[in-house]
Amino acid sequence: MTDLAVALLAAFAVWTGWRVFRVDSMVRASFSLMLSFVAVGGIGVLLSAPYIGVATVFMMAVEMMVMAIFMVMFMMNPAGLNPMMMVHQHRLSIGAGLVAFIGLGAAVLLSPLPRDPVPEEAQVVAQLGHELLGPSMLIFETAGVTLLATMVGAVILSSRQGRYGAADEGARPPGLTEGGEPAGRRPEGGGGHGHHHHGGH
Amino acid sequence: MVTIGIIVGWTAIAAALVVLLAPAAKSTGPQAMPFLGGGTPDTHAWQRYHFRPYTMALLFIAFEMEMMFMYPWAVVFVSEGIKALAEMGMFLAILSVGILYGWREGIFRWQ
Amino acid sequence: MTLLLALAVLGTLLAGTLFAAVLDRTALPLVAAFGRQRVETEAPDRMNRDLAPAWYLALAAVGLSVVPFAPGLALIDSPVGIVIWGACEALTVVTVFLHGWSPNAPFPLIGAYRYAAIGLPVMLPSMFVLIAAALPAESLSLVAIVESQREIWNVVRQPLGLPLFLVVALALTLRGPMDYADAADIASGTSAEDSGPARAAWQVARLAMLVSVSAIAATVFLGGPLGPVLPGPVWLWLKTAVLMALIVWLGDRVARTTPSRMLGILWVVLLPLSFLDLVISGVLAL
Amino acid sequence: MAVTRFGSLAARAPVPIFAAIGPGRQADVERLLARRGLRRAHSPRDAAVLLVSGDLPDDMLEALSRVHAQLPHPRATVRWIDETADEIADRLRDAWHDLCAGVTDEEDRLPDVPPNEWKGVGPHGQGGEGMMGGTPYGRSMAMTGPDIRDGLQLDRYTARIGPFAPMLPPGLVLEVTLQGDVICDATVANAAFAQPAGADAPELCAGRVVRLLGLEAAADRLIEGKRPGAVWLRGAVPSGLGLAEGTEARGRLGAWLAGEVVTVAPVDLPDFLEGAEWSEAALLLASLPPSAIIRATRPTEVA
Repeated sequence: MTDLAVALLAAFAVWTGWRVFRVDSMVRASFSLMLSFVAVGGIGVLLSAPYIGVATVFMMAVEMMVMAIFMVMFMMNPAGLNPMMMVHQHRLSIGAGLVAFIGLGAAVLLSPLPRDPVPEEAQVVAQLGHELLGPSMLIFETAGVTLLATMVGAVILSSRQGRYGAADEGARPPGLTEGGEPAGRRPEGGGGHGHHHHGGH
Repeated sequence: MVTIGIIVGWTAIAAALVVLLAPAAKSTGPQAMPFLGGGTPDTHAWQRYHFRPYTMALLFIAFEMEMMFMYPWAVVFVSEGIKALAEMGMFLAILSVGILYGWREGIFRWQ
Repeated sequence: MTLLLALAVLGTLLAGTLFAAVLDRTALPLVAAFGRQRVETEAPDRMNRDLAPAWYLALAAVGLSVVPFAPGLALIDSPVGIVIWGACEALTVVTVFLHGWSPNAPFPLIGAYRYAAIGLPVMLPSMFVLIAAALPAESLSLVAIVESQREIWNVVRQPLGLPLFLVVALALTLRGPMDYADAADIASGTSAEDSGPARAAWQVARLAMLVSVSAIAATVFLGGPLGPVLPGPVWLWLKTAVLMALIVWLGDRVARTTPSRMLGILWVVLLPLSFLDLVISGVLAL
Repeated sequence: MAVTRFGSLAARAPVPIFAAIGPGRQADVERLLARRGLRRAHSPRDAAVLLVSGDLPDDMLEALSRVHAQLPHPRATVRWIDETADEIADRLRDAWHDLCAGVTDEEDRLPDVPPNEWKGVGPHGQGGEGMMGGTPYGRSMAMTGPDIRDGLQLDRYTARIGPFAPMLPPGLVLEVTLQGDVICDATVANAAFAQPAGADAPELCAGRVVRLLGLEAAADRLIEGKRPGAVWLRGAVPSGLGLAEGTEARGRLGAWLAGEVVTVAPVDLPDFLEGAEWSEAALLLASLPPSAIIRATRPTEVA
């Protein structure tokens, strides 16, 4: 019974994962991916890892929400009003996908998996907590510092207005060739066309 | 197993209910226009939408990630005692630095 | 037993939604809306438009399913009950966003993005206060959290917990000061293009979510089914009803500020308050 | 039988009304819709009865037809010319009862055509070339432009909002260009309708702001001359918003709540609105008395 449920959820995860590349709308693509992860979280719950499973659903809901926001923000034709192709480099990506699938599948099938089921009364969440506060404490605290670095980096890279004025003041896009003319749009509004250059300040 | 069944069950019932109760109706061209108080739009509303607090969203993701460590921590808090308190205090202090920094840079405003 | 509990959840959701409609004085307008035409907007995202109210309703039902109706008796008796509820909160943000995105119209779109900006950080105080409630219970299960309140309710143990959770409840049910999705300055926002049965379905889902979030608050802070003389479910219903009335009353009485200002308040005022709540709860639990 | 019972139950609901307010009738309509048994809908999608008040200029009739078409079926129109408020309230109720009984309905006044021809042209039939080209479903897609706050090159959404937009003064048509919900560019495409001095009454002005703060019931209580029974009214309006002649929006709301009439000299509206977020812009417009808005949008009449 559980095996059947796992198989169904896995099939659903693969199908929604495939839909990500078949829909035109960035919002649909993001939330298809979310559904795929939700199914994977369900598998986690069935495999007696309730915390990891539900946390996957929780995290992916939040992350795919943010991903949808950024996808719509920066992609052309974000709602797919005109039909379009969601993938680049077809053959290469299909090949890479197949290689990854076969590799991971082989790893799962060939590695010796434990056969004994987790006992009903096992306190898996408490065990995870003791692990975090015991042997894995260093990893846990390192994660804190890494996340701090992530926060600071994200703020520096994406925020324009800061304490010291606009971030792009005096900035100049990189050239197409080394030392060449700056490419693209200048912050003062050059218009992005190749033909009316005026040196960046 | 039961949990998954219940969740799938509720979802299926809700979806069936809503789809059955709310059949879509045909609308004429003027009726389908988005409501702008009698005004007209130039383009489709779907656009590369400028989400103003985008830096906040990135900071939020990092913070949310950290919160996931707190659930297992909460379970063993009483049995681990003062060690758990100290460790989580340190962890939260590190992350609070990130929030303070973001606040100083003004990222909780509409950019 | 499971079937009985499923019926209890369904019955509570139906009766609670009806009670919420009476509190909100929207029962008759909802009935009237069902008899009207459902307008279709220009080039909408039909699938998401149809499914958004369904997801909202389903999340309310799942949220209510983790609530124990009597000590030790919940439909979803999971060791990670509050994480399941947290996932419901996160998915609610997705649902409201999809509701605003799908009609392809400007005011719903603005409402959707505003709600994403406010709804995401609102989850942080919610997680903090629920974790603070899990500390004395030494478990993430709502059944265990109820058991830990036999001597003293969490509303006394962590005085900041319930007020902070009420803010979350207002945001999840799109009400009053936290209703950034359906505000008046954007012509009722994500609902601006909804008419007829679709509008009614969304409003019903919103009321159903009010039942769930109140039941969760009653369980986590007011001891849920615990109480003298009366049987457990009755205590739960009473406490839930009181909290529903409180949330509706707050929604009608507290003004809403602009979204950008609320974003600052969330991070700079409410988040440190929830830190403080966790510290108080942690020190008391030791 | 079931249908009639359903209809009679629905008929007991408050009448959902969308108000198209014309010249001189703002105060009357606002007082009327604060009555019990009548409900002001924020969007025509939520309404069944369209209340058209006052003598609308001819160039506003197309906009009126558009709003009329946006009401779901069955729908009715009630015109308010010179009846008393009681008579109009009765007529609104009668119209709603007829709608619930399924007796009446109104057809669109505009032809059923898409905004642009598009079908069958281009590789996907979208009416043009490329991923962003053409007019799919009859409309083109928004194009990029620099933002006024952070300079990002994202899409600009241009639309004319009004004259019957519930969050704007009646008659005012704003042509705005939005990026996200920030106004990058605003011009007044049509001036606000003239209103008599009665529209400047403190309780009405306070009611308008309070409605935007999400307190429908409190706004109705204010208009009826009662206490609002709500907290954080002044505090919810951001400080520094709508500075005109030394008073700001928050201060003006305070004066109105205290029952004082506020007069403000005309302001430069586009200058006021550019760079504001949409919620701030709506609050700002509601925080100016109608007389100030009317003079601000009609510069020729002031001179």
